[in-house]
Amino acid sequence: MTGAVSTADLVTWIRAFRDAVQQHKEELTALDSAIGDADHGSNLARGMDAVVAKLDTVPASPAELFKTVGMTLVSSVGGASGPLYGTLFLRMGPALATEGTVDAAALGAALRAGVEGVVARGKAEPGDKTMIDALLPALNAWDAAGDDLAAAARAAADAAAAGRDATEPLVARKGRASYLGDRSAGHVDPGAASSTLLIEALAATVAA
Amino acid sequence: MTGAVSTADLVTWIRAFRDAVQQHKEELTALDSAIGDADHGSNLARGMDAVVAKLDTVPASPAELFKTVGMTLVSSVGGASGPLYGTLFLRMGPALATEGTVDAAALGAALRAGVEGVVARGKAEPGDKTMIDALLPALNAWDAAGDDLAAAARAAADAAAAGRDATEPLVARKGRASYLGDRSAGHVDPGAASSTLLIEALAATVAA
Amino acid sequence: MKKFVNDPADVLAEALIGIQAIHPELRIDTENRVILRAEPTRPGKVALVSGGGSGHEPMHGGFVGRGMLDAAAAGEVFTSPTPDQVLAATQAADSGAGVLHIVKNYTGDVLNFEMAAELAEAEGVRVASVVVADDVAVQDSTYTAGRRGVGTTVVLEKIVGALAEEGADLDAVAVLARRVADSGRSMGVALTSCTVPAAGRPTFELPEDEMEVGVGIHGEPGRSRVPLASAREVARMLVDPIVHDFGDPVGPAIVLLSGLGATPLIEQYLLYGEIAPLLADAGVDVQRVLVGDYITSLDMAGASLTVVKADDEMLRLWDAPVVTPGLRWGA
Amino acid sequence: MKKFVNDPADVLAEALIGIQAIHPELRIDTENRVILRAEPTRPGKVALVSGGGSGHEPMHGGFVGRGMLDAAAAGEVFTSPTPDQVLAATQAADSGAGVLHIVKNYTGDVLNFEMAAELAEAEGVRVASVVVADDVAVQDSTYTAGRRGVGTTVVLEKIVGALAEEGADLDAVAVLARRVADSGRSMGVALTSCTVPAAGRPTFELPEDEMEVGVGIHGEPGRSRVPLASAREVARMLVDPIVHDFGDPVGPAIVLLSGLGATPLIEQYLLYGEIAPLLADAGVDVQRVLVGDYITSLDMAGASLTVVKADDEMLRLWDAPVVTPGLRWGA
Ligand SMILES: Nc1ncnc2c1ncn2[C@@H]1O[C@H](COP(=O)(O)OP(=O)(O)O)[C@@H](O)[C@H]1O
Ligand SMILES: Nc1ncnc2c1ncn2[C@@H]1O[C@H](COP(=O)(O)OP(=O)(O)O)[C@@H](O)[C@H]1O
Ligand SMILES: [Mg+2]
Ligand SMILES: [Mg+2]
Ligand SMILES: [Mg+2]
Ligand SMILES: [Mg+2]
Repeated sequence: MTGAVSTADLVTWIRAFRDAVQQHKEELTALDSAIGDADHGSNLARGMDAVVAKLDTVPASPAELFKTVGMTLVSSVGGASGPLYGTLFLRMGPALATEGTVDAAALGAALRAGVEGVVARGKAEPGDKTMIDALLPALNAWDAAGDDLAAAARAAADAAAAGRDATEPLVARKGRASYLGDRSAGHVDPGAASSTLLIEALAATVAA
Repeated sequence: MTGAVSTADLVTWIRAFRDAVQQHKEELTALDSAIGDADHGSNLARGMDAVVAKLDTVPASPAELFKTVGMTLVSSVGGASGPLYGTLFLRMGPALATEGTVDAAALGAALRAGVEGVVARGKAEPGDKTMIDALLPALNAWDAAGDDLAAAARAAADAAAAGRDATEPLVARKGRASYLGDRSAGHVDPGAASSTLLIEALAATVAA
Repeated sequence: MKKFVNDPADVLAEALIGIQAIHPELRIDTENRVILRAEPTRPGKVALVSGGGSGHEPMHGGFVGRGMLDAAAAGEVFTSPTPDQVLAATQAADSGAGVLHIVKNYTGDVLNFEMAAELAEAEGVRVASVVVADDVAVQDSTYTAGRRGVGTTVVLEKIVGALAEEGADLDAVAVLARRVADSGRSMGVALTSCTVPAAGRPTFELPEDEMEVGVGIHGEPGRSRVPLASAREVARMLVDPIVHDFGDPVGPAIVLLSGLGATPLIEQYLLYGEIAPLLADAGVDVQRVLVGDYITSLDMAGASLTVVKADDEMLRLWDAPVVTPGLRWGA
Repeated sequence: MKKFVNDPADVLAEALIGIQAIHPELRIDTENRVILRAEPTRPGKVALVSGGGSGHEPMHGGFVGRGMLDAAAAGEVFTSPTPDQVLAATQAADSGAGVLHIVKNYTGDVLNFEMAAELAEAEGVRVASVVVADDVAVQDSTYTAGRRGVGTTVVLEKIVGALAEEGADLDAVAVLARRVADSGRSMGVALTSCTVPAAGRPTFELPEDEMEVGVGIHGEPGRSRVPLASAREVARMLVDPIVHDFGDPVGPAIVLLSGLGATPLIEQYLLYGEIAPLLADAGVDVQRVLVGDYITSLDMAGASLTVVKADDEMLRLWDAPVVTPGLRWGA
């Protein structure tokens, strides 16, 4: 699994993300307690459980898979993260071929379409202290890493983690944390933390 | 002040009782928290403050004094203890001459009339874990002590204290503590505690 | 103590100022701490007067208005009102047709209303009394103070208030009142203690993993302390003793589930969702139901369930219009 | 966590079961978690649809009924409903005359309602939206998510519901809705945190001697944490920022003081007693006032004050009959 992934591999990624969310559920909720409303962990866990429940049979193509993931997240998560994560996947699907495997460039393009969708929906800019602050650096690192899928994913995951950590000192300008004004500084953004889990799960999957 | 007390002495007693109630207010409320509704201290304190506010001029006679005390307690305390303490004093007045000083026998008779009034109103029997369990032994000790006022009051106060302590193991059958059934055992009755303060204040006053 | 108060000694007086500002349709006698309808009692109408310690809002002042009470005497927090207060309420409410005193069975309430009734009758006011003693958590006995009065009071005030509004005389009003009082049973549970403002600390300590079953609405400890249970189990702890106490099948009934002050509506909804099937299983045919804060215990977290056996007359009167801060329909 | 719950994951589903048992005049779509009037929307009547996270009861489900909402979508606790839910509510409520979405300004609510509106319009339903953003605790700015929506929502649902009941068309309904939304300001304070059932512990820690000023109704921390203050001082902390934000003299207004879930009515009365004179001093001419639990934050102790500038039309519509679990008068 160096150059390309099959739909089944992508399902493995999605399952790994669900496991990571479950494992870090309390941590995500604790982050959301500090600057939000204490539900980000349970929101995403509920959504990813719903997603995995739909993946007993592997979808026909990556496009199909991402459509299922996106629709399920939209219809089961709610909150801010539901439409945003939902949009991420809903936009990834159409960017991919409906058959065969997916290489680094294709997956990078799909991710870009997804993240652009998130920006279009949520109107967040870099530095607003949102999931964008993990996703955008990840994307840029991916593109810079070149053709090797595992290397691209690894670079993206590291960049996401760095982006996540960099949200800590920021004053939030979007989402619920923005109500806190200056008091939002000093806490990592929960959505940036969960997005990092997503990219990290991808890196782990393609490295396996 | 060995044989008899004046109205002014009796006012001193009432003031001393107010002071004792204020001093033990939290303690009385704590006792009432355990087996009641956490207001006995503030109830009596409110009532005795109202009483003392009416005693700037010394009443014409003991009868007058006790009427004022009783009426004021009835109209300012509320709860179970308001009508009961009120009745105690309202019944003491008519038992006394309207002039001159009061000796041990006369004060004993007045107390008896008062306590009988409490029993008539509240229908409590000895051992029901109420103020009666301090007041009745006090009365009996008073009568047994003979003519000396200070000795009678001292004996009554000691008997009240013993009666109060003896309420601890009892299961309440009257008042709010009765709702607790067996769980009322193991706590001193708040009304027995405040009644003991009343008789103790008298003993201290006539000993002075 | 985390409360919206100034000096704890002023809680009642200041709450009454707020009630007056909120409810121009009520009149507050600040000196006597009596809450009245702004309109005097219609001549010929029997007046309903209740009252009790404060801290149970909306009861009783919140049930003053057309179709329910004519006046309520507000005692200090958890302290029954004095005879003077009840007398003032009685005299102000009487139109000449007499007054029904609705008394919850607590020693203090009974004694103070008793004295007030004596005083009122000496002033020429006809007074009848009904005592509500519906709390099945308390063992009943002629040797004790008997059962406490809880939620049946609210149901009684509504039903009997409607009868009085129709122009029934004092005897008829009192007869119905006693019938409703006899038809009700209640049971409560607390998850936390309340804090009396003047005391400044919780009346009792309840560990994080325990609850009080059979608690009183003045923070009197309950009959037993048990491990914290699920809503499903709590529902059973409330329903079973009530049904058992009725003995015979209950049939048609009015049901009230009241939060005790700090329990939010979502939990009350959920709890009632567990109670409803248990009542049905036990033969209680719920004809009308109220869920919300009707008879509270300051900031106690908990709930109290009341079931009142109801015949057709009681249901008809229940449905009659009522316009009070706490209950309103039909107008 | 001391709550009447079973499995925290089932809180919403089980609360809906309770609501259905209590309110036969409502219909619950359990699959979509939508609360509807039992009677379908009258042909020609514009439907009002709202919704949001649960935990704010009686809002929104408790405001479904004649004269107010036609349907409410109930999200998980503190989580805005999904587009599917809002779509289901919208389609079920539409009589053909179109649907007004009443949305509180939280990113989640706005995004989910936006997606739902797109989906509904694709299905041929005309949708207009109004966003309530009245919380003056939040600094407003085009670069941020803007202000939160709080108590003005309730006032808006009542007033605009009455207009829809009169048969106004979607445009007129939407215009009035935006006018009411623009006329309201709110400010809240918390004495304790709430506890989200799924989280199992308080969202924030608040020492015994501190309070959060400007707290959100989802337990979002406020703008500042200050020493615990008297009701008199708290009243000023609520009134001043609202009056200041209005700038111009307010004049006639509808005022709502809502408890946040664990604050008993007696404290709300007392607090309003302090608020009323401050409002008068500031030129707010209080024409109508509601005090009680209308928009809550689970078991948070605290209160939220809302002032809505009201013209004659708004007052007339406010007084029109309303028959919902949470607000009822005139019928
Ligand atoms: N406008 C936005 N654009 C991008 N991400 C956002 C935006 N608003 C919020 N988020 C992300 O959503 C996360 C919160 O998700 P969640 O807690 O599930 O929703 P809610 O705030 O509705 O409770 C934030 O940590 C942030 O990363
Ligand atoms: N029937 C009664 N007869 C005599 N004393 C009683 C009776 N009922 C209660 N008491 C006394 O009253 C005390 C409680 O007074 P208090 O707390 O002021 O009233 P409440 O119980 O109404 O809150 C009890 O401790 C008890 O001594
Ligand atoms: Mg959140
Ligand atoms: Mg007491
Ligand atoms: Mg008391
Ligand atoms: Mg949320």
